[in-house]
Amino acid sequence: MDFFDRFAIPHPSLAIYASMVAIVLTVIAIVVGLTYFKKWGYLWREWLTTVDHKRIGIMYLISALLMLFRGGVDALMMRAQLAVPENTLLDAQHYNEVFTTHGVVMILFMAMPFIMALMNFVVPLQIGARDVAFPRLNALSFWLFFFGAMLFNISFVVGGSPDAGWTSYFPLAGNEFSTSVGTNYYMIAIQIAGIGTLMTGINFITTILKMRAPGMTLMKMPMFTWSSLIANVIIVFAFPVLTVALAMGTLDRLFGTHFFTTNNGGMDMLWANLFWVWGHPEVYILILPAFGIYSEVISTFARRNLYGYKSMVASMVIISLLSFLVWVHHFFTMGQGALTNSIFSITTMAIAVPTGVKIFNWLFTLYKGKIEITTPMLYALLFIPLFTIGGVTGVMLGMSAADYQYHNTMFLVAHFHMVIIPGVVFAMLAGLTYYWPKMFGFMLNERIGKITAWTIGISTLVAFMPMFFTGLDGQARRMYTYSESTGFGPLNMVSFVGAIGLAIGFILLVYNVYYSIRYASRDISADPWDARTLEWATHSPVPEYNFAIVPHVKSEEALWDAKKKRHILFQGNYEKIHMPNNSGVPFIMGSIFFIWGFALVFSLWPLAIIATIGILACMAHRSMEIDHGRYISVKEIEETETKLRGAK
Amino acid sequence: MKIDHSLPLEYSTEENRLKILGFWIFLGAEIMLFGTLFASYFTLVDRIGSGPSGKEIFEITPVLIETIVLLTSSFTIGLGVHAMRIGRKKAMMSFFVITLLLGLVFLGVEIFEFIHYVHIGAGLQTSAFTAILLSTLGTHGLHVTFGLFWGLFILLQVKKRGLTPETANKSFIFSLYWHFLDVVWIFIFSFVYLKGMM
Amino acid sequence: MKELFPMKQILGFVFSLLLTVIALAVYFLDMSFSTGMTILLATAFIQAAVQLVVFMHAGETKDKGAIYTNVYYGVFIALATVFGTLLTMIWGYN
Amino acid sequence: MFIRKKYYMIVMLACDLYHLQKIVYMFLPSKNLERGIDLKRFGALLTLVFTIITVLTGCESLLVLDPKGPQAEVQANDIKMSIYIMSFIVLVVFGLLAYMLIKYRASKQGKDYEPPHIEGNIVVEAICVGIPILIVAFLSFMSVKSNYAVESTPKGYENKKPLVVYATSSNWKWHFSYPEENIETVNYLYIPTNRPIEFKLYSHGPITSFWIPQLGGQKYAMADMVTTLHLAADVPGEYMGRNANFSGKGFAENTFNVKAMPQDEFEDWVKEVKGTAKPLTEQKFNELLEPGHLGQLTFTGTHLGFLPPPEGENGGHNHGSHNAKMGTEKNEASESILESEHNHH
Repeated sequence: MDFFDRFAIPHPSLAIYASMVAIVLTVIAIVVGLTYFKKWGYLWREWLTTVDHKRIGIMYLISALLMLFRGGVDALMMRAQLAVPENTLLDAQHYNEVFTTHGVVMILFMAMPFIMALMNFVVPLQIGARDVAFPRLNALSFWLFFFGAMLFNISFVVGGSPDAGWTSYFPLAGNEFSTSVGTNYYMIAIQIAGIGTLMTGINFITTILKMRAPGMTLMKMPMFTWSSLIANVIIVFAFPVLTVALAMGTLDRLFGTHFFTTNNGGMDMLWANLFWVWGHPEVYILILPAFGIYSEVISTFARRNLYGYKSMVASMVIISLLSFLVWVHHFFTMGQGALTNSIFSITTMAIAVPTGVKIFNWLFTLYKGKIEITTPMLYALLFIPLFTIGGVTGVMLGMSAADYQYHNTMFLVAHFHMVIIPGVVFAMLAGLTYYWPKMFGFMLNERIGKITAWTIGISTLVAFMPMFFTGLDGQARRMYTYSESTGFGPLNMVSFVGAIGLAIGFILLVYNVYYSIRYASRDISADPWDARTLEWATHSPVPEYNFAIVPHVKSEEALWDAKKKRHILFQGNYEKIHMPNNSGVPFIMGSIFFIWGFALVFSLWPLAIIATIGILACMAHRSMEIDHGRYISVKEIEETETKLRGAK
Repeated sequence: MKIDHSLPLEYSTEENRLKILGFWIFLGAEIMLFGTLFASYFTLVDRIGSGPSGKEIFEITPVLIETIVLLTSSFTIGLGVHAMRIGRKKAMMSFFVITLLLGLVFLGVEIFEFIHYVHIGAGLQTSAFTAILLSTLGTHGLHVTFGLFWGLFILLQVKKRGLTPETANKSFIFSLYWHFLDVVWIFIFSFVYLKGMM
Repeated sequence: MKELFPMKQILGFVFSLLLTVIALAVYFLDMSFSTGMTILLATAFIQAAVQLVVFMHAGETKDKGAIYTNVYYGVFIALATVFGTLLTMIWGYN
Repeated sequence: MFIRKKYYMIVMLACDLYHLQKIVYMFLPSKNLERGIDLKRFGALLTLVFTIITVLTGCESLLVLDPKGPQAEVQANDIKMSIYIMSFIVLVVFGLLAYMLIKYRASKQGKDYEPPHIEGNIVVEAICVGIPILIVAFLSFMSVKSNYAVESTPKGYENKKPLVVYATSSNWKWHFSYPEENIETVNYLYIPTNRPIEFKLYSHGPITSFWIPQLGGQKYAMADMVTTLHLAADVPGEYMGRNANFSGKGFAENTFNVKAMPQDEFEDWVKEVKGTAKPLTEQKFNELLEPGHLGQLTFTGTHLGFLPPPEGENGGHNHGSHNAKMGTEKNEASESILESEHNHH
């Protein structure tokens, strides 16, 4: 029985047992459902083995939405616990687990895949490519992310969740003070997902640099593609740092090394340092593609070209470099002296300049426009004021002397939520609504969409504005409770109300999807928003080869100028199209990585060795494999095109 | 598949060009990986706890052997790629075999070195310094080990399938990888060993 | 046989051996820490450049702009990380 | 009184929401927009901004903005100044956004109005870059200045001899050692007013952050090095102090009380402690280090003698062995202490 004891939850509760039952039931339901409807083959052929960037994008999207709800429930539990003083809904241990998983899930398993989803789906379409540079690698990236996320999530029911915060500072996260396997999950699950992200970065840089349609020079790329390029550059240079930090953390926990311990020369703050060397660029990995989405949406619905294209690009390049030079502002209070703090304080505030340029460019894009407020536009318009609040408080936090007072308080929590929710989440919801017709061939309901946007927008304000005040009043973050005499109660109750509002907003989002699936018209054009860039020049939904004829681009708003200036996008006749073959290897490799990770979490060495061999075998197979892809014949293209045009 | 005959075989198709650029970008990530290891190494180098310092355990002979061997292997694989470009399959394979053998020698010496460290009480768990030392060297060593297997698979393919756009492409990318490991070693040699023994 | 040994590569190899020998001076000769570090920094980065240009053919295609940007970017960020870390973790406390 | 202040703020927030609602109307699709209503809407926006400013000025009573010492005052002034500058920026952005939205709505444009193609304008963009650069430069200057101020002996206190207090944390307590007075307290801190205090911070476990909001900002206490925090209290009184950095299960209750009093009262207290408290032995101190919560305790002598802080030759570079014995205890081990001592503080 000793062997099985390690898998038990060290600190169980009713919620966890209920989740176990729910997970088992869900799995059974899925298996039975797939068998009953004879969908195993379909699932395998069309989804699990796919290398199509659009399908991979959609799978990212589904995962992100699932994780959004997981992280959202965590958030609700936290706000409920803090709604009144000395609440006993959660105890300290559970609260710690909840805020840890909330952070990790929201940043790494919600925001990241959401961005990956839009990047995957949109970028190749926007540059007129057939697929990404390495479709097979792209599938592997997804499956590594997916299985990393799954590994992290099973910590809830097997072995115990991590409880040292999403920043997982050592020595608290070390063996000395974290005895459960929770932090092992953290180290290894993020490692697996991180490797996938790194490969995505390489893949997309190559794609964007080498696979643009003829005529599309770098300075004619749509802004979302630019932002994706820059974000992926940051990924490529930031994620290796995380890889190293996590590997060191893993060695500390599993092999008893002394990188971050309190003895034998270990240096706990080195973890914090490396974590933030990655962690700060990570913020920009999230926010830049979001900025890209806003640029597309605002320009489309202001019916105008994007103001200051060049300064937009320049500001992103500058942000990408600066993002690597500011990380110390996450621990100004470590005591590294006034000189170091001054340097990083200045670099931090300097980032506000290029960011400000972007805000002003969006505002000037509205100038002399013909503004139409659709759901995506509404998100963008809500984003500008809310994000400005989040942004300027960021500048305030950048003043290191004052940061001694903000650090570790709810003020900080308010700041980064006011940046990430309007900045990233609104953008993703805007992107989701905007690209939904391209993905699925019908539009989401505008009325419900707008109500959702308003609910989420106002609730964000209600949930997070009070935290600025409680923070300045001395409420530290991550406290599972507080006494009544502190006076934090009422404002926390307001936050809780906001959190419920956010929950309602996201439920409305789901309802909108359901409603639109049932009632929305399937009879939409390829370009329902009257948009400006290339992705709207092909059919909705998009055929697997994206464009029957490779488009020729003459301006940065290829489709708009095709519509207005009669530029001709598609010239010539159909030619046979080379496409990559599907492959089951990425999925299998991902599964083996899952087993490998699980084995490491629980120190099951024989299994870990077998899994390692399995991974190497997959790579060897890939090395020896001959796969020249396949061709889609002209006849097939003609058939598809006729069919899609018929549906118009 | 369009083959552009004006370019060397490894660049001759679009897919090949994509792969080479993609690999360069991967090497950018590797620069950062080793950069982080170096940052950690320099931070922890004096934190020896109750264990030995670098000065006490480093020895010049094995390090010199490793350096010369790896430099030479980088040279031979360069010759291998040159031979491949002039279409000399046999010569190319010989150079690759020599490269891999030199890599094997390097690895042997490094393993010997590791055993020696552990033997004199500088194991992975001794102190922060020994941990980061062995991790930095180990990461490089693992890269070499991986390279040996990878190179072997490529050799097999060249032998079986001849010099095709695919095999040439793989060989070229492998050579990039191998040169990069040499560059990393130069930094280890300079800033771990020589600086430590200075 | 001769065509298998192009001059450029042989010179590159000899040069890198030479750089190694120069670097070894810091071990065999007695010198101050700063002199030693200067020599090591110089030899290591020149050596890396030799590998990059002579052996890795970094500049031979149309993509050389992307390749060099990539390498410079990586080196810049790596150096920023190394020195920023040292500044924060060690030098700042003096 | 404490709580009433919060309710006042909620009312203000509610006002905000009311105004916000008005602005919401601007965005909702409506058919007959008249010019008069626009002005009203703009008025609503201005009211909102003013409300925000009122709320912010009502913030004086928040702990951080109610400083009782020179360092906290430097920081509070920085914070207030940056709030004002940032409100100005927010105002500009909100104003521009409102203007664009009111003026360039599609419903206000002619049916065949074609928005022009505008690439950008050097002058406008120079302003958009220039003004933020000026603001950032100014804030940087202020930041650097305050930085050096809070990292050194408080201004006006340079000539006074500082009181050195070693504040060390262990799961989940604070130990205050007064080496000169040779006494030690747990979870409470007495300090003299009008005298600089030099806190030497380190931790017997996870990283913690020493924070007394009304006296000054926080700083980390870590296991392998000693950090220094310069504070001073101008006004006698009781202040809240806590660990602000998450350190595990008992983090929320990881607080301490600070009492600032005139020098002579402080000296009386020291005397009293010396007369009444028990000496701190190594064995007793190891007991104290067990994870859990304790009430307030007082001892003569300090633990610095038998467990030297990680500075000087015991510092980060070569330290090691002495710390090894701590922290190996499981958090679980002293659940009982956690329970039984819960009511003390």
